[in-house]
Amino acid sequence: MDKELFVFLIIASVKIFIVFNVVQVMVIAMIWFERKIMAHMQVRLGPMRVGFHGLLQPIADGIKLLFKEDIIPAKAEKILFVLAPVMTLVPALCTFAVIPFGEAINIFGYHIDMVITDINVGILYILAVSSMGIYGIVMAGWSSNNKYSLLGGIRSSAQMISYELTIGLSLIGVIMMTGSLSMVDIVNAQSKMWNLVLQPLGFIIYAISAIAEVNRCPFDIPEAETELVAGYHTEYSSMKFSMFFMAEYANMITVSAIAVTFFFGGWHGPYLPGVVWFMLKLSFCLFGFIWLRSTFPRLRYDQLMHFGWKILLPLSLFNILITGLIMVVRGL
Amino acid sequence: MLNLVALILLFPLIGSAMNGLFGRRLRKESIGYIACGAIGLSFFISVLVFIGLLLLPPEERIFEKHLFSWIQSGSFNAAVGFQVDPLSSLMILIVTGVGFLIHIYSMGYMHDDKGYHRYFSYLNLFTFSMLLLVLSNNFLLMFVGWEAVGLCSYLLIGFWFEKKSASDAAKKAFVVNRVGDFGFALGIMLIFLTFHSIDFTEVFNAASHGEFAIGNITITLITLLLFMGAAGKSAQIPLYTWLPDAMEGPTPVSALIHAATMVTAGVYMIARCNVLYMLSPFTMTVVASIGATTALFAASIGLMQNDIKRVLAYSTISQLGYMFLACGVGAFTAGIFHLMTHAFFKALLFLGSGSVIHALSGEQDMRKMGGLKNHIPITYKTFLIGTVAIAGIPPFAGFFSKDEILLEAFVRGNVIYWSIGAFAAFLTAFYMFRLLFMTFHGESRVDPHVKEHLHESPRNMTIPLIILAGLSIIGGFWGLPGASALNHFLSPVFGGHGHNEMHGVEAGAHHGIGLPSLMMVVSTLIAIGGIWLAYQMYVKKQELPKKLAERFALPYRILYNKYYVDEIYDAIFVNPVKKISVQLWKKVDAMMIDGSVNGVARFVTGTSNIFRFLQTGYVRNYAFYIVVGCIFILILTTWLNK
Amino acid sequence: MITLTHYLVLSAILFSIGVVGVLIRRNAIVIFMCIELMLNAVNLSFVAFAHYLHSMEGQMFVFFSMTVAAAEATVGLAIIIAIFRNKETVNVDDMNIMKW
Amino acid sequence: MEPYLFYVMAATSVVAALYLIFEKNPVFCALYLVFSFINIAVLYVLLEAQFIAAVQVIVYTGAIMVLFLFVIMLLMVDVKKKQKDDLPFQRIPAMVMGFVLLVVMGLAIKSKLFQGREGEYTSAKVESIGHTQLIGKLLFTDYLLPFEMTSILLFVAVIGAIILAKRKV
Repeated sequence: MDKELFVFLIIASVKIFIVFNVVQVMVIAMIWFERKIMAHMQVRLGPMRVGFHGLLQPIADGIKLLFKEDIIPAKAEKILFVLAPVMTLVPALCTFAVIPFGEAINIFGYHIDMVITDINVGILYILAVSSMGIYGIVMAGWSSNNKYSLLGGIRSSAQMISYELTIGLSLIGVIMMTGSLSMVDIVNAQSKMWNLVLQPLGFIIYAISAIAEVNRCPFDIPEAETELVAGYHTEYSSMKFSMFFMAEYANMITVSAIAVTFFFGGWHGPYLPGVVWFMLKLSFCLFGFIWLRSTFPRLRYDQLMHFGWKILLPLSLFNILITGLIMVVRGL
Repeated sequence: MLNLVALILLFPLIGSAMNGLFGRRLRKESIGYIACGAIGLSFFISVLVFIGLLLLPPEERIFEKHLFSWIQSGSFNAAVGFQVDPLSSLMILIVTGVGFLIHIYSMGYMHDDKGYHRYFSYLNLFTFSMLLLVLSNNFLLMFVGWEAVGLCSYLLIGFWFEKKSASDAAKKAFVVNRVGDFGFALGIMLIFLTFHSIDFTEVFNAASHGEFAIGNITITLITLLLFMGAAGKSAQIPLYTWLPDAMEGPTPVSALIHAATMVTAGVYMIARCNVLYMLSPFTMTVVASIGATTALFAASIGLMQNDIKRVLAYSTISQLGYMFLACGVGAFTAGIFHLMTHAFFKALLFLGSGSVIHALSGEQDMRKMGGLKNHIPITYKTFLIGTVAIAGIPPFAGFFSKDEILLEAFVRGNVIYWSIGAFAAFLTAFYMFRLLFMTFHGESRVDPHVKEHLHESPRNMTIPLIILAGLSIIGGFWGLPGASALNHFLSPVFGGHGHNEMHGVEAGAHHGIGLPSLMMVVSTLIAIGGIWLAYQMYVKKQELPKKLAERFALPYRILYNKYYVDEIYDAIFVNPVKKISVQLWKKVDAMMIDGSVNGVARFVTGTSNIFRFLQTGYVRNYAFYIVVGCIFILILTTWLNK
Repeated sequence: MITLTHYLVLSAILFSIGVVGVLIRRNAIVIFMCIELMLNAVNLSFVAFAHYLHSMEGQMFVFFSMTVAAAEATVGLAIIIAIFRNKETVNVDDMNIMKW
Repeated sequence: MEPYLFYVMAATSVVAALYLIFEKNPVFCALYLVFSFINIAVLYVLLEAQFIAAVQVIVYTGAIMVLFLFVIMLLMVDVKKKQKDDLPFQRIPAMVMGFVLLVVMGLAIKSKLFQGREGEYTSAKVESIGHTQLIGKLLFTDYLLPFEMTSILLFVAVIGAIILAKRKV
């Protein structure tokens, strides 16, 4: 094993370790933030007991979930029942591999990109991996051997498939202008101007579909408590449940990171280091999620599907058309 | 203007297509207007074409329009092209002009028929076909028109096909015509073999430049075969039997097709081929003899018929006989002249009879008519004009043309032709006035029930009658002896043969001016004699016919039954053919052909019964076979590649 | 070193497995999956050829064959649903009325 | 490292495929197939066809197989019910034939039957142009007609699927 490869492995491992842990921490922080922000928006206090203003509440929750009894229904398909949360969580975490979160730096004479790996089909990788997450949900719904779970799982996957399409199409405008599928290239192309200015329609479509894609309010139909008893994770408890929970938040972070990368100029920003800018923008996006959740009522399932197929999809195609036309006219 | 000639054909075709395809959805008025408009436009353009032809100097009055090449096979070459010359221009005027009047008449006559659009579609199609026949510049295209008019005739005779007699009559007309058409087709083939062309111009040029001696056996054969076709279409002995039966069709159809236009196709064709006919004296003799015989024969049958339309039908056959007589003696102009005048007055007579039938709510038997002249005055007056015209009283149209034919028959032929023709003219005058007297004069024998509804026909029926009556009066002056504008007009077509360009009237001049005048006087006297006799028998002494019938029972019965020709034909041709066909059907068709076909099928069934067990219905089974096949192919490919 | 032959053999193995699957399974949907597997085996050999022959044609073909596979899957599954609606089964052995 | 990766991926995909054809439960069948597809996608990456690999995952696992799962879940109300087998005698011959087919194909491969012309796109050249860019360029120049035709095909398939799956046909 030569030295180059060795160094590469070391650096990659370190990067993976850091990113993984940051995401975990962010998930935990998100849980607290969400509860607090929503509480304040609804003019209540939220968790206050554990730690300062309930800061340690997520830890307490985590411990509680860890130590609860792990129940597997008797008629469930056991292997899949166990595998399903993993199948949901792993893709959610894998997507971070291609998201650039800061400027390249030089340490000990080694050039280190602030991205785990820059592959030239980055966005396709993200779409591919995130499409795998559907399996976890479908499997969870099916293996529980519970009709509510099954319906929730099918609904959820139908919704995700539908909106995945719009997500992909809404990003094409940016890809066309950049001329590359690599996330790093896309970020670098925005050093002067954010794509948000150039692709406002694309961003709006992306934002809506992303919310639907991660099953967040107002598109949280798969887990609609009132009609489906919490959907695909009805039968889950303990650590498996927490994995679904983490996957949902991880997915939120992923789509926010994509939004930052594609529309908000990635880590570019004045004065502060790139990583800080990236985290700030990411936080803003995540705040948006919470804000929406506490503002909008839930849509009906058919409304959701109609909206996705009949409005967003044509709009995103229109966006591509307009982008292409402008590019042709400007001779780009 | 001459370039418009294709439009003449186009309008009726479009009209026919429109009525045929969409007529079901159109209103009756629109159907009528479309059909009449199509013919009207066609007539208008025909007039333009005619004027265009007149503007040319006489010797250049031949115009060909080549549309496209139709069949090309080796040396055989048939084009779709039209020829406008004096003869065809005259024909298109007659066809479209008379056709137009009859279309208008039909709008009234057929008004309550449920096949209204079908009728007009056929009628337009007929006009198209007839125009195609007379305008074509080669034999094959002419044959197409020839067959197409036969088809339309079939369709229109069998128009009321629910009636068995009508559909039988249609079939009869078709089959009998087929016999003639067979000869015509053979003639065309022989023409191609002989001249290596079927183009009129080329054939006639070759024929008139002395390559063939007079009496050439091939030419004789060709002309005889063509005459066979003409006899079929123009209802000459022995192929005339279909025409009386054709009266099963609507009366305007009888007027248009079976009196004025289609049946004259044979005459037209012989006139068109005059160059060939002049080369074959034998054929000419045959034509003249058959024409004369038919004229007399049909007239004699006409004496005893009681159906108003049948009398007219036999009269038509008889008049066609005159035309053939004229052609047979080489007086083509006289034949065409009579064709024209006959078109006028026979159309008039038929339409008049239609009006009578209309007034009597469908009654056709003259024994149930009588005394109608005050009830339907316009019909009576116009019918009278037509009758006088056909009887040959000067100065009506029929007189001049018939007189010219008789004169020519005398001058160019012999006394026998003349005397037959003269006797037939006497009979014509007699039976036509018999018809007139029985229908319009004397006591009314009309069913009292029908009598209450007696009414004159509507205007769109009477106006064509009046116009045709006018034409019947003045139509003859065009061919007035001495002046003879028609003669000069047609001379580019008929004047070309070197050996016999002596025209009858001019020939008559050699005999001194006295002969034509004498002839006129004689024929007028003959006609008046016929009328007088008819008056005596059917107005003065009405018991006389019955007495005569009892006195001469046998001749009466023979005439009444039309010489038993139909029965003889049945015995000689129809029944044996039927018997043979039955045998063929039972022995050859049912046993041999069906047997072999069924045998093949049975063999297939038998073997399939064995192989069908391979067909299990299981997809996986089939897939297995596919895999086996793939393996086999793969092995083969690999092995072959080594 | 991995050569073209390695990939072709792998492709052949997968293809044969697909064939056997079509022949022995009775569930129409599983048969369908086996067909997809066969398609993928062929795609794999296409890409392998493209790589080892330095040509893009193979990859282009894969692109198109994937499109066809997608179209085929939609229509095929729709047909299976229609059949299920009529016969209450997706067992291909129950669909054997097309025989003597 | 590449050879090991190849062997691992090849082995797992073959095993997954075998499970696919011998597994009773169609849901597991689908999952094994997905697994096999992902392995093949990895092989595509090894073959320097990243774009195809990504599309493989997106189209096959992300769309087609999810569709299969849907249909299975909608239709397999009772997956454990024993299904009737009208052709039990075909099992052994089928496997034998599959093996024969494999052998014959192996022979065909060994006989170098499949030889192609060397193309112009070497790894270095593809790298310099960019793999995705190259595919895009070819798709919209040399392969424009087939590309348009696949769009028509998809369109027809969509309509066909809707018509077929409608309640009342």
